[in-house]
Amino acid sequence: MAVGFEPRVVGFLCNWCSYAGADMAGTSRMSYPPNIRIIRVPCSGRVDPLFVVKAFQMGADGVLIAGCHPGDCHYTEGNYHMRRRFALLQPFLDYVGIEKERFRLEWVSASEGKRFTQVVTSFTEQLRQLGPRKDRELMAAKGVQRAV
Amino acid sequence: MKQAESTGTLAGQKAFSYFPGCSLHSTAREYDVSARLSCEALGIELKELEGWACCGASSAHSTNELLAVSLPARDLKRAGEVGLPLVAACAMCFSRLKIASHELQNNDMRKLVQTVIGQEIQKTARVVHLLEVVDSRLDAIPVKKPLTELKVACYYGCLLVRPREKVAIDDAENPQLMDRLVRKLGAEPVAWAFKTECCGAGLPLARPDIVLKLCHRILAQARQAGADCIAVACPECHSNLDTHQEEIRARYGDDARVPVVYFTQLLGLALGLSVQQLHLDKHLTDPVPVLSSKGLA
Amino acid sequence: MQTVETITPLPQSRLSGYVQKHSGQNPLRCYQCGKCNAGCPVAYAMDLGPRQVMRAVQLGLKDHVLSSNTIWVCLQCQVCSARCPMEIDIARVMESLRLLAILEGYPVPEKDIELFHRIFLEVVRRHGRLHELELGAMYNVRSGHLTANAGLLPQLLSRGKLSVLPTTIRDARAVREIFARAEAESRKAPAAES
Amino acid sequence: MARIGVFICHCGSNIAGSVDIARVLEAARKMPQVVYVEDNKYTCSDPGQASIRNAVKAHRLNRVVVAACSPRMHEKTFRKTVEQAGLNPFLLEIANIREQDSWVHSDDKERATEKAIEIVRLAVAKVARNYELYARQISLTKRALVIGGGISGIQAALDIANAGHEVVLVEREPTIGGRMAQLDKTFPTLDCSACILTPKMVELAQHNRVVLFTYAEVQSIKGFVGNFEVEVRQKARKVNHTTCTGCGTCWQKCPEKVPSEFDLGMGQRTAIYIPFPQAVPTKPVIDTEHCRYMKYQRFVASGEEDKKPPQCRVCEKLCPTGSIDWEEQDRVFTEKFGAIIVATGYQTFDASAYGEYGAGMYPDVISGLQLERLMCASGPTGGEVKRPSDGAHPKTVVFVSCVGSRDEAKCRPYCSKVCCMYMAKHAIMLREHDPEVQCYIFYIDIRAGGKAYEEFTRRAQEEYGAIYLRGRISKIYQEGKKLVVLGEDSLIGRPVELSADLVVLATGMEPSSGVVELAQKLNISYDTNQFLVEAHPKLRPVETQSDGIFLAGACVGPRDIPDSVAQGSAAAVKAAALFSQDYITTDPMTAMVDISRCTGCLLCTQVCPFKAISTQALRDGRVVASVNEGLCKGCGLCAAVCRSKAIDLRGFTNQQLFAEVTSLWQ
Repeated sequence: MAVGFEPRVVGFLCNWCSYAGADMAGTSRMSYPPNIRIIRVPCSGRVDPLFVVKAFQMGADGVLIAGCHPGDCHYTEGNYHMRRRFALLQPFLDYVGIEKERFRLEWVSASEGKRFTQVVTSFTEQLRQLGPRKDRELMAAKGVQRAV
Repeated sequence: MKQAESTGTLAGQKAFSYFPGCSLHSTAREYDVSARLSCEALGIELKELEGWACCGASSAHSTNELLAVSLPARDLKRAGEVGLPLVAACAMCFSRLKIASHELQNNDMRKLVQTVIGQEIQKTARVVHLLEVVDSRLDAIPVKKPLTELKVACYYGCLLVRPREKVAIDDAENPQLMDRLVRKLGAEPVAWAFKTECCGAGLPLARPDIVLKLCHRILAQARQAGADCIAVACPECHSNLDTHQEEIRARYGDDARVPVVYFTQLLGLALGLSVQQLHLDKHLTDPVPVLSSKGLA
Repeated sequence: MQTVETITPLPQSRLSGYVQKHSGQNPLRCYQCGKCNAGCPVAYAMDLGPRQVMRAVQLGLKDHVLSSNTIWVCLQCQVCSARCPMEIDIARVMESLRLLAILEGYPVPEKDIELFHRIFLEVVRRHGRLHELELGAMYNVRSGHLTANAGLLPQLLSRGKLSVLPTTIRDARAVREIFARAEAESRKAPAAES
Repeated sequence: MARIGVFICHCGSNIAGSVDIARVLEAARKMPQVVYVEDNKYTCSDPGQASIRNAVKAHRLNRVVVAACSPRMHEKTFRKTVEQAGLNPFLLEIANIREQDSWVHSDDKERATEKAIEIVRLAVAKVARNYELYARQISLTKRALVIGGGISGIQAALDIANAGHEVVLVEREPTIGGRMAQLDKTFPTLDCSACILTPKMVELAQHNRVVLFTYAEVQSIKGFVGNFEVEVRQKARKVNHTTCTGCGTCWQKCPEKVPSEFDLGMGQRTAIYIPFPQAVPTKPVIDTEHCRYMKYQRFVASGEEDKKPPQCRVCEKLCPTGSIDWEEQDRVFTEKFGAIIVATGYQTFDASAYGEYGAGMYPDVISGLQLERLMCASGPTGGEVKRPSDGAHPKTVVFVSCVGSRDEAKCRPYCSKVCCMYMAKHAIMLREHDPEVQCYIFYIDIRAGGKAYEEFTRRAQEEYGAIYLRGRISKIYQEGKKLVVLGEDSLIGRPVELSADLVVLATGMEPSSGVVELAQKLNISYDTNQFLVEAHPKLRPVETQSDGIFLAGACVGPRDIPDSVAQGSAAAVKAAALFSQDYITTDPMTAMVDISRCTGCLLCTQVCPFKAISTQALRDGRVVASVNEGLCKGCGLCAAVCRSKAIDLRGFTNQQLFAEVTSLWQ
């Protein structure tokens, strides 16, 4: 583990459940590591795999996607689409050298401020343990600037 | 593990491994005799499974689960080597064999059983009941002597219809397999509600009170439904219902007698075999008078 | 059966854990409708009906269940399982409980039933198949019910329904080994502690 | 070129307390295309908003970022503010630096400030790619369709009509009235069901804003809120309802008798019939399957003339108005509606699934609804309770609860809610019919949650002598003229055996047949039990996920009459509220197709949960996707799966989202 390493985290949060859940954490004055940058999307199903790849390309150490619990999707089934997409994308990322622990899909409802806090905390902690991305170090050693 | 004969229609199957079970060699000899004769007349070849051992019946599965699977597993392995479907006449044997083959699908259980029987089980045989085999060629039964005017209460007991997923050959509340056969033979199956109520199973020695009570209910219901006789497909049911009628009459104070016969005996009768050939004169509650009254004996 | 004056419910008991593991049935699904008791042909002869057994398992009343006569009187006719609205295989639960009672050496309230099973298996162990005359004779002697079913004997013998001599299969030794190993392996099975 | 203004809010000390506003201002000033920054104590206050308006004008801003609280709080407020300043309201983005920053990182001002800068950067990157969006206004047809003419549908239709709007009610049976019309009395007041229902049926039929189509079904549905196009199939009645006066001569003289569906086989009807005397409309239909003349015609058509039955045609000969029309065929017509209310109700569970109870085998094992018909004064026995087998008056009646309820083995895990109550009602009514009747009620739990319900079940026991036994019945069988019932009293813990004259199975509720097909036509969801699904089980109980489609009554789940009526009224208010507008404003954040990039793979049509994407053929013959903005709800599933990036979501475009991601950690 790198000393003083602060992971960069991108969170894609669905507007109806998880973004509201993150707001709830604030309203309840909870606290979590400030490493995460939140991007609001209407539905977790809106998250194009390319957004995730792009985030890693931009140097993210971890990407979190959070949506409504199964059965609660505002659009009925968007989260199920994301779940399937996740199941395909995660091994792909692992294959290109981004450990599967760096990519998470979580269900957080609008009332689960506490849960959002726990998810972000545990994810950040996990990324801190993992340390900087090996694939980037490898590419940097070879002189490649931008790599997935 | 493979099951030698898992698919394929029964109707097209000419030869079977035959598992008579302990009772059919003693108290239920008439079931054995009538099954063999009827099958011969129907062109079904029964080859008795060589060296078969007891399935363990309810005593094994009441006291030792592993034994209850291992004993039939040995028989299933032998039958698997023969390569023919294994037909059981006794409902208890059928049930134990079928449940055992179900349990053997589980890898852990199979490994344990292989340790117990000291042999590897490569394949087992498909287990069927004689009633299913006869039903599979119902339309082809050459009825020579229709059992006209004979009213039959078909009694299936527990072991052919429960549990649904692992064993059942028919509906648990109102099965029709035997009713269909009896109708085909020219007799009239009566509608009654005790087709699948328990007769008391293996308790006649230890708790005769229970067996008498349960059999009394069944016999009374059959009689009320207007049955001339009860047809069964299980030696235990037969023994419980047939042998204790005198005691039941004494205990419950009714005087009617209801003969209890094996479905194979009715089948044989319709195929033109005689009362003596079919051992119909060997029951404790004699069916011959009622058969004679219908011109069938 | 043990009389229980006050009960201490143990909902998360090891007993229901054992039942779930051994029988694959979740006793907590039972909502006590009573259809099992209503349909059980021998409920009248049981000190606890199947429904009450399910309840006692839910509450973790191990001694209460394992010393009841219910698990011995149960005929395994499966009517309860077939009709249970929650699709619980109650007969299978009974079986699991009976095996646990044997394993843990609970006193058997239905001595004759247990004796019958024991003698039955002894006969099968000896010959590889059942010999009914031997079973009946041994049972009558050892149970003390010397004349039980004796009245039937002449009728059965005269009809050739009882063979006097047993049939012993050729490799009866293999069967005896199955018995020995099955018993040894069963003792290794994990029991429910509580 | 974008000219972005960034307005940073202190929110008193809520933000300023843990974020160094000056640093954020400094950083924002350097962000690309930002031409103006300022901070305010409270940006949402009147002076704060005025400051934004002034800055927009003074600095010719064309994009605005407000860094403040969550957009879920004040996005609407600030959209209005920029609109007042002359900008399109969608040229605004909110940077959430309160809920998602200052409030959660109050212990680390340094990092909270860093994060605030990043959050502003995200918003700036996005807003630079915002463009003007316009809400579309769609006209609407102020006319409602109610599907199902039970009490819930009747109530909904009446309420909408009384609110001044036209209503069409479609009912597939020959009469409206539904299940309630089959009931004798209602719990817990014991009102005569017909006495309270039939006036409503008549009121509906005579209402000048209501059009009634009975013996008709919804065939297909197209369109979206405000603009539904519905095909209705009017089944051939073979009777001209314009000329028919409902005099009754035909159904009194028709010689062909068949078991009555309305009486659930407890009585008979003729082949030309009205289901019950107070039916609305009181005009008959001909059951073509059983009508002798129709049978005759079928034989003639099949060429088997030798077997043909007599011609009959008695109704035709006797009809004083010549209304019998043998040539009439099914007719399909299309109507336009702005809102649809689904009130398809329930049917009772078919108890023959329980072989152990012998329903269908023993004539004296009947259902609760059949008993209603036997008790009803206008029913087949004139209200005399006679058992079906021999017409004897039953003295011992056993009730079996939860038949097709709370039973996972029968795939009916839910409680049907009304059975406990109707069993108590039956026990009371049977005693009132005949004081010698003894009722035994086998229950599992008595569920009597409702106004005066618990008191009612107590009365059944205390005043009417019903004996309640706790336990489920396992078996019923016939013994002579009696039915033997095997149960348990689980409170004593012993088996119970009862000899009964009549056994009543309290069959549960299940959704009406055909509801799944209807739900698929409407594109609304149903659950594993085939009940229709509300938009929200608590807060939007009569709405669906599809705008303009509402639910009422037992099609949503087991309901009693008061609940069904309340829901009918609730659904009516929703429809009336919709009709109070002159046009419908659609959310502009919908999907759009770039037809030059669309390859016509149509993956988008498969993933769209709202069936909002259809196809259009271009002049060159290519088929491409086309979004119906009335149906699109802006989830963006289509945009995420589009391989050629031809479909995009307004407000959350690929460009905007990519810009956000790439702006990070610069």
